[in-house]
Amino acid sequence: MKKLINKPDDVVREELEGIQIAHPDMVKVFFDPNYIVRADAPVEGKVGIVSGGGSGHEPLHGGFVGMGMLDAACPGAVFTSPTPDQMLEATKAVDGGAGVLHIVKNYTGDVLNFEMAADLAADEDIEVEAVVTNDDVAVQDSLYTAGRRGVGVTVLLEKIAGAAAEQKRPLKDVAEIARRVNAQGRSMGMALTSCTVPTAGKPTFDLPEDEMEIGIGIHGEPGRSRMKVKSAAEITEMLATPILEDLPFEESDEVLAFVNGMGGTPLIELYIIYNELSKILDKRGIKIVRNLIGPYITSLEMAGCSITLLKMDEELLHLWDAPVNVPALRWGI
Amino acid sequence: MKKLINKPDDVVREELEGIQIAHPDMVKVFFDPNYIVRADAPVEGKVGIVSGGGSGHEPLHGGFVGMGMLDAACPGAVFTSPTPDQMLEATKAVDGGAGVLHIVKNYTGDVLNFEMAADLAADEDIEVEAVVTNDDVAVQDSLYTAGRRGVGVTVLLEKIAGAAAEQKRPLKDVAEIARRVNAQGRSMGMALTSCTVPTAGKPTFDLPEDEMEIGIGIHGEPGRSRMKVKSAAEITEMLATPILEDLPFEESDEVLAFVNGMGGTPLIELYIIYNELSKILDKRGIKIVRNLIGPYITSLEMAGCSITLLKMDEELLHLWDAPVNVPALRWGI
Amino acid sequence: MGDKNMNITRDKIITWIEAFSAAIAENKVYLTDLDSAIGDGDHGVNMDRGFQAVLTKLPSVSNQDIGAILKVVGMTLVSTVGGASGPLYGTFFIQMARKTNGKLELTLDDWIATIESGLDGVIRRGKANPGDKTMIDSILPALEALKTAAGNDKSLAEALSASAQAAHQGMEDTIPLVAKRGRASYLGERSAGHQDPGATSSYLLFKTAAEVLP
Amino acid sequence: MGDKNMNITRDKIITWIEAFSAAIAENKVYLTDLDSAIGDGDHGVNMDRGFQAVLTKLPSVSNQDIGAILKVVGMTLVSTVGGASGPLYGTFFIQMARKTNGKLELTLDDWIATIESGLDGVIRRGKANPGDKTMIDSILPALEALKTAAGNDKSLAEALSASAQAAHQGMEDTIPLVAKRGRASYLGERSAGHQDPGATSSYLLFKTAAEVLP
Ligand SMILES: Nc1ncnc2c1ncn2[C@@H]1O[C@H](COP(=O)(O)OP(=O)(O)O)[C@@H](O)[C@H]1O
Ligand SMILES: Nc1ncnc2c1ncn2[C@@H]1O[C@H](COP(=O)(O)OP(=O)(O)O)[C@@H](O)[C@H]1O
Ligand SMILES: [Mg+2]
Ligand SMILES: [Mg+2]
Ligand SMILES: [Mg+2]
Ligand SMILES: [Mg+2]
Repeated sequence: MKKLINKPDDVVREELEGIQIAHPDMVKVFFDPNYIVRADAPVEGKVGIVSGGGSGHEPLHGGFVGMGMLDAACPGAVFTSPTPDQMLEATKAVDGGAGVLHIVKNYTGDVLNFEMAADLAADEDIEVEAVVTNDDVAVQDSLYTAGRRGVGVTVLLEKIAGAAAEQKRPLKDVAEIARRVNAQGRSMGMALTSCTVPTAGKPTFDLPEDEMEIGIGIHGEPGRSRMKVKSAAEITEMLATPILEDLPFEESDEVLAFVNGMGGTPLIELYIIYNELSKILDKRGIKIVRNLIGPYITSLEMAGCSITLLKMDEELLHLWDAPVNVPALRWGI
Repeated sequence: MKKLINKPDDVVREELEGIQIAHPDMVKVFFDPNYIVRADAPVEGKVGIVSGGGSGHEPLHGGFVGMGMLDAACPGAVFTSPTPDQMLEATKAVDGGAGVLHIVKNYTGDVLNFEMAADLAADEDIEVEAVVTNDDVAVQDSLYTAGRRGVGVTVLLEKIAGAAAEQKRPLKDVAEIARRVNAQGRSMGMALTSCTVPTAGKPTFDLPEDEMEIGIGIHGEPGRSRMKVKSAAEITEMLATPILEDLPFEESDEVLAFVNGMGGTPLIELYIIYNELSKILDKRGIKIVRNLIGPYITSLEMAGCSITLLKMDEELLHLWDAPVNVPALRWGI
Repeated sequence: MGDKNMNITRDKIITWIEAFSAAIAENKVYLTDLDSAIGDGDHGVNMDRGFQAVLTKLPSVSNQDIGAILKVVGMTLVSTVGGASGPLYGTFFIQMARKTNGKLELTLDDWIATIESGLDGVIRRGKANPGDKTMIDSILPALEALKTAAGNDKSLAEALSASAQAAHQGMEDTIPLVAKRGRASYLGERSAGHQDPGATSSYLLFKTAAEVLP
Repeated sequence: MGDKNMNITRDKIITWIEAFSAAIAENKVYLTDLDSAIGDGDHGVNMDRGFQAVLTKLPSVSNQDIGAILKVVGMTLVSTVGGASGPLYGTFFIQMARKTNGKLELTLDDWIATIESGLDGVIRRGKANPGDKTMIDSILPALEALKTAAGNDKSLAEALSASAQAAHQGMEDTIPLVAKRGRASYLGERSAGHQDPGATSSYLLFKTAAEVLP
């Protein structure tokens, strides 16, 4: 295992220290329990938005804390859901009197821990709504599984719900918008390499030099199928088709196209994927009205990418374009 | 070689197509010869800023074209300097009547090609000044070499010179500020892995599973020395010390600290390095007044990082904070 | 045939928690390997992190009642384990605490009510059904064995021993199952043929109980 | 002793460019391997990309004068090679063109003046000194050999052959040198013991000239 770290057990704490020192203008970092809140929290009269999950997906979620996006993020151990005490403290810290929205990626651990946190918050008379993201079309039989995983849509949802909250809309509205984003978004990912959890010290799975995994999640887990490496055009087709057919996305739909890097894939390749994606959407008469290209929801140093498409409407466009000022996204300000 | 590409020979063209489709609001892309200009170029009365170099360092330079930074970028083949005809066309396209600044990283190929381009531009009565960046302290005997390589400072210089040009300062001023940035900045990099040039198909160098290279450039070339992998704290010390002692940076200096990822290193590790760097600077009484953390000047998918320190003053701070709106950097707008 | 009237004392409960913590530490790699096959390879690490924390907390509550002790165990697990098993084991102990509040000794019937309360909590929290290939698949048979033993007027020692055996059987019975809950469910059919890590750690709970509680 | 009055015709210049292009294509991997040892492993690829482009341009200028032809060669190299060798070889041919404008034939003296002009261009552009381990280290000896031959009243063929031999010697003499220009200079002492790729491609220039120009 080669990583720029000190002790594997200290990775998350030291990363948080780095964030704290790097962005005091945007965020405050708390330890034991660990959580990150925006520097000016709580914002009076604004719905507080809290997300969280295992570490190793940076910049998700800590890099999205700040004006126009999250009020707080709770980082767990690498690839392990955080705990309810973190979430409770974060929830209390960002409660501006208008209630708190929990954004939860659909993994059993995340869901259960956030549920407990919501119970605890209710005990303290904080109104909490939870929205669970489950956009990963690689998980098929949701009847016989814990359901689809929450992946790329989470990033878009955090931005859009964040903008809605910033407008001081009530909790019910913000949650409704968040659920709409989740309902209108679909994702799928692939990997050229595995990744190594620092405390494990060895790659989560082995992938021969000429093979790739299609339909991976974001925890270094193997995907839906393994096959010989294909061209960027073929890979994009393999990711986009299940996404397009699932919602389904249809001719003259307007979408936000998000090409995400898994952590070890450079930008030059993401633009090549984006180029292929735009050709596929063109052919179907689907119009890309916004895009996001880069590593935003990662799996440590895994090489690979994911594609997320979100069907846009006037309101979502407006909220997407609204100002945001967080360590990993910044515009309109 | 596993990459998200189609044919190795098509990598740069397809990447440029992706950029063109992704950012029509910010840039226009031209082919044969290849160059990227900001969407509203030329800006009347403003110094045009042109940079360029081999591809494979994304987002450098194409991701920095737009309001407040570069007016044009010329991408060469991967790790190969672009040619004077690209630079000439770019120079003509951004000439708003106030002259054009060429920002050139100090590599023989880049320098010679930009020189020829400047000669050709002079033939067309465009006033051109060139600023060469050479901030890499890993290159020691500059008397017996082609001189220090231009690396991380290039990013900071493009931002700061871009802001100066945006204020419609005259060419001499903009060039003077750019030279000051170069003179006040120092960098050094390291690699945990090599990278693979697409047309070569195999890693540029071999690095055993427990070794790293210290003092690398940005073209997958081996560095100053090879050694067993060390901790983040030790690596940061090894990069920061030569930087600090070279300028030298001194107690109560104010600096911009730039922790750059080489392309295959995830953000979580860069924050750990930043954390270590801030401790080292603290100890010396050097104050970080601004920072930049992320993959901005990369070597394809190489794992590793570089550190750049830039000594700041009132004017540079002001220019750094000025609005910028390019694909890879955005604030103040 | 042990002494029918022997009860579970507070000190034994503490010994049990310590014994279970030791069993988890001992089986950390084993549990993690089981989780690697059908999950994300952290169940042993997660549980061990939690019970190491529990061990540091125990001394400060060792002179309180059993409910207070179990509550601290549950709360500590909730705030240190994370993942799916953190809230599930946490809830298990917190719900056990509800039935043991103020008590310094438990009869077999108390113990049955305590385990039943814990299991109910796990089911309410995780919404798994028996046969979904989860920890429930060893806890539920263990509970049923306790009830049967009590119905047959067995001693505490006999009942605990029967519950450990039943948990063991339940754990082994998870092998052919296809997971329908938790991370293993993403594997679908590929999850069959592997023993569930959570059911395995739960078996250890009843195994250590049979060893130290009577 | 060849015919002292034989001149280099325009058609021979074209044949020379074609022969050099073929030599580069043939030695592409060799040149690239030399560059891998002390540079970035692209010299053969760079040169071949340029001369393949030159070959497509040649037919359209083959009925123009030698200066026009060499200018097109130089301009094409400049706009297709990139790296250090693009501007250097480009300048070499563009400066050769300056001395051959309007000419359809070159005497030995013309050829010497042409090469000298090209070399001057390379030196002005690249600011390398003899012994810096660059292409200059084969071009300069080749030029000197041409001058000596002319001073000794040798035939064109003899002079060209002497220049090819001198270039070859110059190329080999780069092996022990420590590079002071270009990418190889970053290696410092480690660059000694390797033959310079640019000096090698330049030798091929004089080798093919000796073969086809007389
Ligand atoms: N919904 C559920 N109900 C009951 N037990 C569950 C549920 N989901 C998962 N589990 C148990 O949790 C165990 C996995 O725990 P662990 O590996 O620590 O958490 P994670 O899956 O978050 O990594 C599984 O083996 C299973 O026994
Ligand atoms: N300043 C210089 N003057 C003359 N020749 C040079 C100079 N710098 C480099 N060269 C020549 O260029 C060759 C390398 O060319 P090439 O590999 O194509 O370019 P790059 O170094 O940009 O990759 C070297 O072997 C050397 O002969
Ligand atoms: Mg887990
Ligand atoms: Mg090169
Ligand atoms: Mg697990
Ligand atoms: Mg080279």
